[in-house]
Amino acid sequence: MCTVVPISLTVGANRIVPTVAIPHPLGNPALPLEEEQEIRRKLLDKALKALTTEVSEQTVFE
Amino acid sequence: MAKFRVVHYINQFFAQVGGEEKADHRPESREGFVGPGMAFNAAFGDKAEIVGTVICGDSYFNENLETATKEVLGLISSFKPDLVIAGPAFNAGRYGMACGTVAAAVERELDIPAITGMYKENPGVDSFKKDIYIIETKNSAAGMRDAVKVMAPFALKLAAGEEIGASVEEGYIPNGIRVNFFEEKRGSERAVDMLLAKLAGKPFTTEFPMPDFDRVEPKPAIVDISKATIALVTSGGIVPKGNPDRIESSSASKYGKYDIEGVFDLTESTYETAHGGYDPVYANLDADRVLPVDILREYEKDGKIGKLHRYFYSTTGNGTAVASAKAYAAAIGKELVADGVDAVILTST
Amino acid sequence: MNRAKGVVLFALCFVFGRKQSSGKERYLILITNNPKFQSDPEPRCDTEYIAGSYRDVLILVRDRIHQGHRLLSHPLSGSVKPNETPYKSILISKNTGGLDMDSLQIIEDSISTCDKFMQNPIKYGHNNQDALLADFSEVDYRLIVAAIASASR
Amino acid sequence: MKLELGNIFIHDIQFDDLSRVENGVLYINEEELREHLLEDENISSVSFDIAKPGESVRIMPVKDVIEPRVKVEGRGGVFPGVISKVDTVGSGRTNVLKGAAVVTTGTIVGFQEGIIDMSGPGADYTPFSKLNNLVVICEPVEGLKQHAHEKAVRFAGLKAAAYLGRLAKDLEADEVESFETPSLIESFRQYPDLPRVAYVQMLQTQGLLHDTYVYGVDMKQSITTMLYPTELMDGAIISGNCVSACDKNTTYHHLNNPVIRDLYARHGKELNFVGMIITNENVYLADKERSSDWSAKLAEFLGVDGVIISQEGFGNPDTDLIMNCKKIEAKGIKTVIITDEYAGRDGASQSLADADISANAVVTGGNANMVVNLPPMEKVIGHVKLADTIAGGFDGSLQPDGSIVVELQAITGATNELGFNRLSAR
Repeated sequence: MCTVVPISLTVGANRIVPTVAIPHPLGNPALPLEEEQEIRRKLLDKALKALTTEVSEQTVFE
Repeated sequence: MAKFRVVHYINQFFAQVGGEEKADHRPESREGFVGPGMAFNAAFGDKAEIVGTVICGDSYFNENLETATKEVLGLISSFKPDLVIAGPAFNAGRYGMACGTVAAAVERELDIPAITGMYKENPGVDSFKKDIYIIETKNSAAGMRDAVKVMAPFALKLAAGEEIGASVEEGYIPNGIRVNFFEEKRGSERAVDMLLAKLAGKPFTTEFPMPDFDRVEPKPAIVDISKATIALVTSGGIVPKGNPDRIESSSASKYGKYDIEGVFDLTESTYETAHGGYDPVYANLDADRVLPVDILREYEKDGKIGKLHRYFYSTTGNGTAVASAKAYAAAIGKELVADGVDAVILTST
Repeated sequence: MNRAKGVVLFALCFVFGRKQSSGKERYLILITNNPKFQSDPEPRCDTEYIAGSYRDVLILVRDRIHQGHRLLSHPLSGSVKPNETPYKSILISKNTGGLDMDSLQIIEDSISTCDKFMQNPIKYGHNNQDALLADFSEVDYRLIVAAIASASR
Repeated sequence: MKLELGNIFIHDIQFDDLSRVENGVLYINEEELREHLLEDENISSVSFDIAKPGESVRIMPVKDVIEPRVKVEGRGGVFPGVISKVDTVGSGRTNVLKGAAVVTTGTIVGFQEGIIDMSGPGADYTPFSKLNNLVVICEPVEGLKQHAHEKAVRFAGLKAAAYLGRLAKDLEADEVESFETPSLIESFRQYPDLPRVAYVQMLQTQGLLHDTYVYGVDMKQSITTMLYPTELMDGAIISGNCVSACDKNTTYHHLNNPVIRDLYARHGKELNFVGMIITNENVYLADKERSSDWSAKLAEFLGVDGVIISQEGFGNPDTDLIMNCKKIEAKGIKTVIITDEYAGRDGASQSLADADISANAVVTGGNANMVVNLPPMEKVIGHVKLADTIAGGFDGSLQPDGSIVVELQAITGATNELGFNRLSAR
């Protein structure tokens, strides 16, 4: 899970989930905690989906 | 000037002990040269002499890495050498690893110059090219004569403490250290030559290789995520407050492993980031923004995932050498597999 | 990604094509530690002066890029090396958007380059200091003024 | 466009009552030249010195090096738009005082840089140690601002070179070389089967002390454009660049651009050298994007199979270089780039400030951070005290015995990115 997808592609990660921002990839300090956690849940759901999806090459789970 | 005392390290095959069936041959030493040592000795002329040869089977060495290295080093140092030559190993992978390990250990622990020779695709090259000089050889023992021609004078130069030139002049495999030298042609003419080769689809060698990264085969999908043990790993530098392992803010020389048994939320008073590559304010206030322990605990409780692994691993990704990152990944991966972890979520900043 | 970049560029040209009547570029922020900008009577854009090092300027710019600002001038402006001059001025966009990869790449590479040079002896702060510092300040100032001129075209 | 260069070989320079060239010796009337240069009201005094190959002489800080040339036949005059009026140059005949050069020196800013050693280990790294140099030392009028000072010294050098060049106007050349670039369509008719190649030259254009002029135009104000290669041989491009001595292009480099020479040498045999593109290296990032877009577009328009791209300077031009390379490769045109490296004193650091996998054919002029020890010289022309403050020098660079410990980057032309030298690194 990373913000800078091109770097993850360059270094060879196979399942990539794009995140929010470099200093807070899984959160957003501008939002109240509940909304931030909702963002985190959505991103982690994507990560779990990525882990349960067969891939044959580098894949970005938008 | 007295002749340099040289010890030669070779495997069971080149010592004519035997082939694969003798690969478990234990370390032994003999006086003087054995097998290919004869050619080296001749090439040294009156400048150096092989005083002893240390022989070890490739399987024995690689399967008993630590003890074999120790044994071989002991045998080598008993000859009180000024210089050690290992191999050349050509394209033999295990022999290459052994030669690289021996030469690197001799330099590191005995403080004696040591070199080896390998074919450029030998796996030993990537492992050791930064530690020792590896002379590039052909891919089979048929290249022995050519290898000796380059290795012997280079080894003498190293033993004499002379300045070592650029890889292309000396014949060693590029080790990432840039060394200036004068080419035969000026740069513009080299550029024209290179362009003509590139246009004709002929091989050419760039004078400065761009950084290059590995590719790995994707692993199969997790069949049932609700039964899976998931571990968190981050290059975002999340550490317990106070950074107990003193992980560096950039160019990290280590990674940390932290127990999160009973931890349900990373708070301002318990966790922080050691990372110097981004504004730490947000991660220091709530490290879940980088390492989502809070939500994964929730998922664990709800049965959405099997289990959150008891430990998380952390390092700082900025400025950290690719070689270091690779080494950390290998070590972490090994532990995770041993601990029965099914999947990893790696968060990076 | 390339297409997106093209769009951004197009937008940029469009934005900068409309110069403000006050002569001040509303769309730029100058981040600088160059004292010459402190006394600049007519700054051509919003200026954030920091009393820090060359590297501090790069780090502040990096943090802004992480927040979605875009880099508008190259951080390694000039051939004067990071261990030679203490001054640095950099232009970024005032508005923020998604993380700009090109900006990110350039600022990160610039920080590494700065760190690389800082391993060598520092070359200012000795020997004829005042005149030297004034010259370094002048060169940095001129280069960024040239960049602001480019932005105003 | 066809240009002949008539080379008149110079093996010595002497001061004399009458400025002239005789039997390979360049005689200079100091007073006459001084008066000529003092016509500029921004210059308060001018002095000259001579430095010959093999002498125990160090020149520093060097601003520019210029080869004396004169137009003998054809349109325009040397350094068009600057010394001569604006007219398209690059055709007819130009005479060259081969083996001689004007070297300007002066402390425009405190960190002025550039060393030329005429003998010893430093001489191996600079091509100008092999020339008979007339060193022009200009002092500005009091209070002259840096940019005006730079301009005054730049013009003084060009005027001195033009003055010396004029001495060769009626001389018979010792050797004549010929260079020709026909129209695109004609070159295609001539060599339909040869790979078509262009040259993309990047010019340093960042601002004060970092500028390059094309026909007198400040190149940072221009978009990427095209020239006939022979135009450079008449001084269409001149240097206003005082920083990064090792990898800036002096006017001498532009006049004798080695990429142009070596492409002409293979023209009609192994390749078809169709022409050249010049582009800039601005500080403003949108300028970089635009200029590299145009390089790629013009290369595509020329229908070439391959290009050589040369860089100038340190740091942010790495970004222009990689942009040019990437965008041109993306058009299906093969590239070779020429650069230099800052790999740290130990050679272990990342060499370039930018990198891309498409830059798979790189020629390097060497690691500019390499430390060299320049032994003391019997004579120093210029300001030796500057050793501590020039780029590549450091506090304590200047040793008590007069030797200087510096990085290669302090030596004029040492890691030139036109590929002028044999120096490289691996």
